[in-house]
Amino acid sequence: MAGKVFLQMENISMTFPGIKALNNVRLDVREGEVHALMGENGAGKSTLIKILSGVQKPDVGSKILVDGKEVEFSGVSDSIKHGINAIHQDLSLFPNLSVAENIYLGRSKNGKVNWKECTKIAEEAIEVLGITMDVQEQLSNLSIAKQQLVAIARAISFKSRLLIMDEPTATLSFSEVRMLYSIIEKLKKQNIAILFISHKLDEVFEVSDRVTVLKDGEYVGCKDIKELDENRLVQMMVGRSVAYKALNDVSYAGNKILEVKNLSKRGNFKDISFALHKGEILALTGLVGAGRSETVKALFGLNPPDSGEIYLNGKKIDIKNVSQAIHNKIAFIPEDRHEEGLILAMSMKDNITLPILKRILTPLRFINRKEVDKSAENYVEKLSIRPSQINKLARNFSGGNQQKIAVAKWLITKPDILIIDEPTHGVDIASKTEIHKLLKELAKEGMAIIMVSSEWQEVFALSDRVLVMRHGRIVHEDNTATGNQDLMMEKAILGGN
Amino acid sequence: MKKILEKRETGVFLILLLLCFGLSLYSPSFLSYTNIKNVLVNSVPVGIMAAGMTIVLITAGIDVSVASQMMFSATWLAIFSQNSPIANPVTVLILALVLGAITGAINGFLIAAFSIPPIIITLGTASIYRGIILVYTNGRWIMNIPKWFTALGKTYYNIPLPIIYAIIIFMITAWILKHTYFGRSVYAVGGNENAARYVGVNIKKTIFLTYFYSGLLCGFAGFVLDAILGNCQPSGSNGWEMNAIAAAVIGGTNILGGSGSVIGTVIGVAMMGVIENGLVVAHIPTYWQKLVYGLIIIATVTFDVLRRNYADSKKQMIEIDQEA
Amino acid sequence: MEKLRKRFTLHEMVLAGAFLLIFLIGACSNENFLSIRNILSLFQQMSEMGIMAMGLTIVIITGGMDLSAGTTMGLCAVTSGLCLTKGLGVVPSLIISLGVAVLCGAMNAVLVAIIRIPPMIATLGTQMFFLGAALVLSKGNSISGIPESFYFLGQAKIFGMPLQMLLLFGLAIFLMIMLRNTVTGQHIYAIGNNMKAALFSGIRTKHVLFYSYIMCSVMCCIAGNIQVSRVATARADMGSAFLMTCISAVVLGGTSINGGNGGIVGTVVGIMIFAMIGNIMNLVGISSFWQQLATGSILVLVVVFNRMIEMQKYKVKSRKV
Amino acid sequence: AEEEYTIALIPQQVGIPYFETSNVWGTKAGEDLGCEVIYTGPTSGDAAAQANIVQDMITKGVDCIAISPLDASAIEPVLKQAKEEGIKVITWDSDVTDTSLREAYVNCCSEKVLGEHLMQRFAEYMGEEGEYAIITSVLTAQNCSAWAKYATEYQEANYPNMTRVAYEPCDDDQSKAYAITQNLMTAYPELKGVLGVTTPAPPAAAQAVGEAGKNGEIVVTGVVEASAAKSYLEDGSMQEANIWHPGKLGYLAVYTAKTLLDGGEITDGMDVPEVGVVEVKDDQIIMTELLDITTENVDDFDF
Ligand SMILES: Nc1ncnc2c1ncn2[C@@H]1O[C@H](COP(=O)(O)OP(=O)(O)OP(=O)(O)O)[C@@H](O)[C@H]1O
Ligand SMILES: Nc1ncnc2c1ncn2[C@@H]1O[C@H](COP(=O)(O)OP(=O)(O)OP(=O)(O)O)[C@@H](O)[C@H]1O
Ligand SMILES: [Mg+2]
Ligand SMILES: [Mg+2]
Repeated sequence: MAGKVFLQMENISMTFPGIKALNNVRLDVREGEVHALMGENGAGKSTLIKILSGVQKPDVGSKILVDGKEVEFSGVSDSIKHGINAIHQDLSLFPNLSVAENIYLGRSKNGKVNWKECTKIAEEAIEVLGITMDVQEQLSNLSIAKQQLVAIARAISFKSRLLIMDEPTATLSFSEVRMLYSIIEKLKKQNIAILFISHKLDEVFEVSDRVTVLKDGEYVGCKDIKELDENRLVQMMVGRSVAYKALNDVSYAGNKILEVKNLSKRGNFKDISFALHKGEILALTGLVGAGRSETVKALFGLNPPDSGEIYLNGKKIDIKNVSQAIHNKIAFIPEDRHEEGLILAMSMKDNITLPILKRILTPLRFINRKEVDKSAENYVEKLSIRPSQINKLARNFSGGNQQKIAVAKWLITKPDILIIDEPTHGVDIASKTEIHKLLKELAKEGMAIIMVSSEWQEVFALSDRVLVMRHGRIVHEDNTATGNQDLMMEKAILGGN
Repeated sequence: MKKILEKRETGVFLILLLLCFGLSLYSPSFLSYTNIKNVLVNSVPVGIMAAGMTIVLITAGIDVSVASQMMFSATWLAIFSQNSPIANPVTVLILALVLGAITGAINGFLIAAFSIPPIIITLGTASIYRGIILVYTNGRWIMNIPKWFTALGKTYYNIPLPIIYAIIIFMITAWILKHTYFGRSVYAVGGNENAARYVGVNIKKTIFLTYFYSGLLCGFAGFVLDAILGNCQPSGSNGWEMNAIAAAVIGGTNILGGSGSVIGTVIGVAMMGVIENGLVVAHIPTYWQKLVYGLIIIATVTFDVLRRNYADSKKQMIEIDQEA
Repeated sequence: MEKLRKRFTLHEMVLAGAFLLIFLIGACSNENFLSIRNILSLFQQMSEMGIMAMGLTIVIITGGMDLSAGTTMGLCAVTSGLCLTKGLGVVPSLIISLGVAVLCGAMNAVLVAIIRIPPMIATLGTQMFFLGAALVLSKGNSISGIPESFYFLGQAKIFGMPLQMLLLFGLAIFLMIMLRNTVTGQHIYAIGNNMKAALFSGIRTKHVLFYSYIMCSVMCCIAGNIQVSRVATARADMGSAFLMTCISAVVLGGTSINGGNGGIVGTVVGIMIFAMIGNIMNLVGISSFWQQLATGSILVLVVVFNRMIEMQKYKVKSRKV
Repeated sequence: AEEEYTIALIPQQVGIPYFETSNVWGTKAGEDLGCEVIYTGPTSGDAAAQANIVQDMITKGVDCIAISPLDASAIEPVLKQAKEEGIKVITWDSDVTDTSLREAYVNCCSEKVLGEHLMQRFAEYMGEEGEYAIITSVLTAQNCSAWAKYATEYQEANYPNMTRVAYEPCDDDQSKAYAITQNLMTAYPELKGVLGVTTPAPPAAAQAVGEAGKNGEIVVTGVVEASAAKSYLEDGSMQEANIWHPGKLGYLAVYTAKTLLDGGEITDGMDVPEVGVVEVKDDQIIMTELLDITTENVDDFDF
């Protein structure tokens, strides 16, 4: 089955100011194989991909060989010429351009744009995916999932020999992931190689043939998938085994703390009703775009509803803005930690203490710096944020640790109700386990948690109760431990009745 | 039809029509050939600069040195046309483009090579270009530009040449934006710089070319200005860069980059010209003119932004299952 | 050297270098430059611009811009000029003028924070609006006959030092503390860095924006009243000529035009640099046209030089490791 | 030449042809009389900037400040300082409100006289009837506003058949003055004349009138230098330019400064070299009568 070696990378090193992101890494990819690239957050996966696609130049001494011949990529167009195309981690698309142009861009090099060809190429690419879409539509009008599909269409529309996908499934829901698998199968048959990055182990085992593992910028090894099981893969990545076991000791027992009745907002959600108890983890799940984020934002005053009532400890309350939510001891951790969660250019301690500055003033109403340090250190220890330098800028932490900072930032407000949107999005398995443990502990201490998640594994492992949303409505409610998991998934995809 | 209504330019165009309609009711001479011609001809220099500004704004940049660049070109052209034995329409035009190319290239180089925010560089170069001509001329005006030069700014058979120039520039610019690789790269860079890098767009080159092109147009605008006025005032045209920016933004160009169109800018330029003309034609008392002008700009932009926000909020709606 | 490098950012050192260089040039080129009276009059001249630039700094840190700062100053100047000549006392006049400033700032803030027009464009509109209002109020005349009781603000000396200089430093210290040590200050930086994250952190972004724009207008108002007092006249066009220099000084001082970082000290140094250039040229007797050229060149040189060192540093490091 | 005096000649704004002519002649006077003349002023019409320049001149320790104040009262506080420092202050071109602050005022003619003269000449071409407009510099420019005011008052008192329909600022920008004239012709189809009270306005207005083919139908006169007016006078789009000799005014300012520094005095009927006979009234030194420049005599002037 394995074809001849298409690409070899040897002695790849990459130095950023103050950090060696890659150190003598190697990688080889064969024709027609699906090759997974694994590693913890910050291991250097994306950096390797950027080098491979000509976005960044590696240090001297690094060698890249295509078909056995050494090549040098001085720009993205060079790598495209060699048949290497990439779908990068953060959606790299142009919101103001049409679908067709997003797919076409970067092709015409003689200076002129051929619009007929542009439409044709785009339509063909969309057809290959087996979906329908108006290619003249402006990209920003599409849902995130569809945008991700456009990115995939774009990459396969080039006559690629190697297709790189950096976490392509992070923003896709269940059914689209299935579709992606079948596309990958198709491409394999055409002898196209695929380099695949994901933090989801089940995915890796499902689609890939071989796995290369990186750790802290170093090459750990390359193995045939058949030689591995989950445990051994994790061992390679983390250096120790991480027991990922379901934490399903039901803790939910407390009083009803929050009750939501018939919350509606035009174009967002309709007739949302549920109750939340002290010490409970309530999962809100469904497909991407089901309206979950909009619903929880409404509870945090970011998206005031048109109608409906919210009761806190039996008393009717109004939440029209964030301040009111905070006043009622509700905290919200948004799903996009870069765009919405953290202030990346500020230090870790300033990020963590931002929501409580008003509580730590000196008598002259200045900020009490000592108190800031103390609170930050306290949470660094509680959440084992690494490295534990409280003055380090948030942007210099790896993804998992950034997520922990975001969690700390809201825990410090000592909320009664914690709303957390996609708690482990893009987080590696070790950090994920830590975050899960933490949430469970908090629940045990009596905090009520609403967790929005698209990952079934996470939902089943962590929550006490599940609400399934579809097209802005709650279509199913069940107890996680006793409920029928297949039924929940079916409800999410097919909806009511 | 629905597409046209959705376009950003449409709203402002409607306001423009409304304004024109109101003014023509007030004063019949507003719609006369002469008046329309005057409004348009006087808008040509700003219009040409605004065309370049549109491209700059689409890349999420800004060029506050356009007025200085235009006067830089206009001043040297006036001096050259008066004193040089080889001065003729062709050499003057070439010189205009060369001067614009130089100032534009300096801007483009400094911004692209050092990746410094464009507003800082152009703020600096604006003083430099203006300072050079003022120091050289000692602020003196250059009077009596030769007849053959001003003949290039006149009207023949009821067709004003400056308007022809403007139409050509607008068409070239629109064509560049729509049909060239550079033009599409401009949208790409402004919409998502990282993504543009990933698809192989040369960011530095695109940014350099953007300011270079803006400079070229400023050089040409200096040529047109001299031809129309017949004199050159090195200290003149102060603050026109803001007019050019305002025209582009009123015409729907996003000042944060990523979107905009030449046709919109044309509407924006016409809008500014009509307001300025209308204030006099409508006999607005002198002391009130600036106030009314400011109010109209604020109202137009507010209307446009509210309309866009509304459109965006509609876009983000999800379909809610009605049964269940 | 190492210690210096730790204490100060690169830009601060480059800026200090430029400052010292110009200072030295001044000291060498004219014996009067270093005289106490020249230094004092330098401060007297720059304080209006300095105060306006400090106001702009706040707005720019929030990621905004206030192109109407100059005409706000003119409008406030005309307002207090009119009140004073109509026989109102000094205090009521100042209060009314401050009230106008608050209204101006609030108008900008409404457009920027609530309607969400990009600040550049919103304030371009209000720039004309405020100028128009000032012209309507003053009918274009310069308002003279300001009562002598008002002269203290721009002409009085305390222990030999001009009052406005003390005011400049007082306000600078106040704003520094405000930005560095108060909740509002932290929130201003947070907004400039990431508006969305700030909103999600429970920062009342609209309140902070209102505060910033109003603060800026109030600074313009203070500058305007100082000028009215200094020249004993109020005119609608006061301050209009300041705007570009002030923005340049803020940028020169190291405040990022995209918001999120920067500070008052840099701005004050930036204004001092520009004021010294003008002063030296006047003392040496160089045409004012050179000033424009010099101002622009300094801005470009400092920014480019700073950037070149930065790039050099980056290269060296990546090669060494 | 050991004891060379330094005289600061400060115009309202540098870069305006009018003041640049004063500069040339003033500098020449400095050479003739053996003293150093520093010509410097604000680059825009900013009254505070002019005050700063005066302050720097005081610091520099000049012997005399000869200033054309942008604003009659805004400059007074710094002139007071100058006086306290023992620096001689004279004004030229325009005056300050508090006349005790300066030793002498080198006057071309008063704002009232010029304003009325402008209107007299303008009205003659207008045939003392019809609609007319005035174009001024910026609305805050004091001398231009005053000329316009006196002209208008004179018209109201003497020419009842004339009506002023518009009063527009051109911001001292000729392209704006040009556009405004065009706009005025549209807005007021009956318009019979344009009076420009700032130097960029009359040529720009004449150009607009000429292009509209209305030479002679619409009268254009106003304050403008001979060199700028020449081609428009010749093609008939401008009727007359009314101005004094700005160069001689500059020369006289420097001459007066030097004389006062030497402890001398300018007396009535004195014949000043290059300038001619001057009239002295109290502390005002009045140069000559106004020049009315037309096609016939335009070539006699070198400014
Ligand atoms: N531009 C940069 N400047 C400085 N450091 C960087 C830069 N880009 C990446 N790094 C660092 O390089 C390391 C590798 O980052 P990379 O993005 O390749 O990780 P990754 O394996 O893709 O992680 P994730 O799973 O979170 O996507 C990290 O420590 C990161 O902080
Ligand atoms: N068809 C669509 N077109 C445009 N935007 C869409 C569409 N579908 C969903 N969205 C986006 O999704 C939002 C509603 O979904 P919401 O984000 O609440 O879903 P979610 O279930 O939380 O999904 P996610 O996992 O993406 O957060 C809308 O505000 C919109 O931004
Ligand atoms: Mg990555
Ligand atoms: Mg969501």
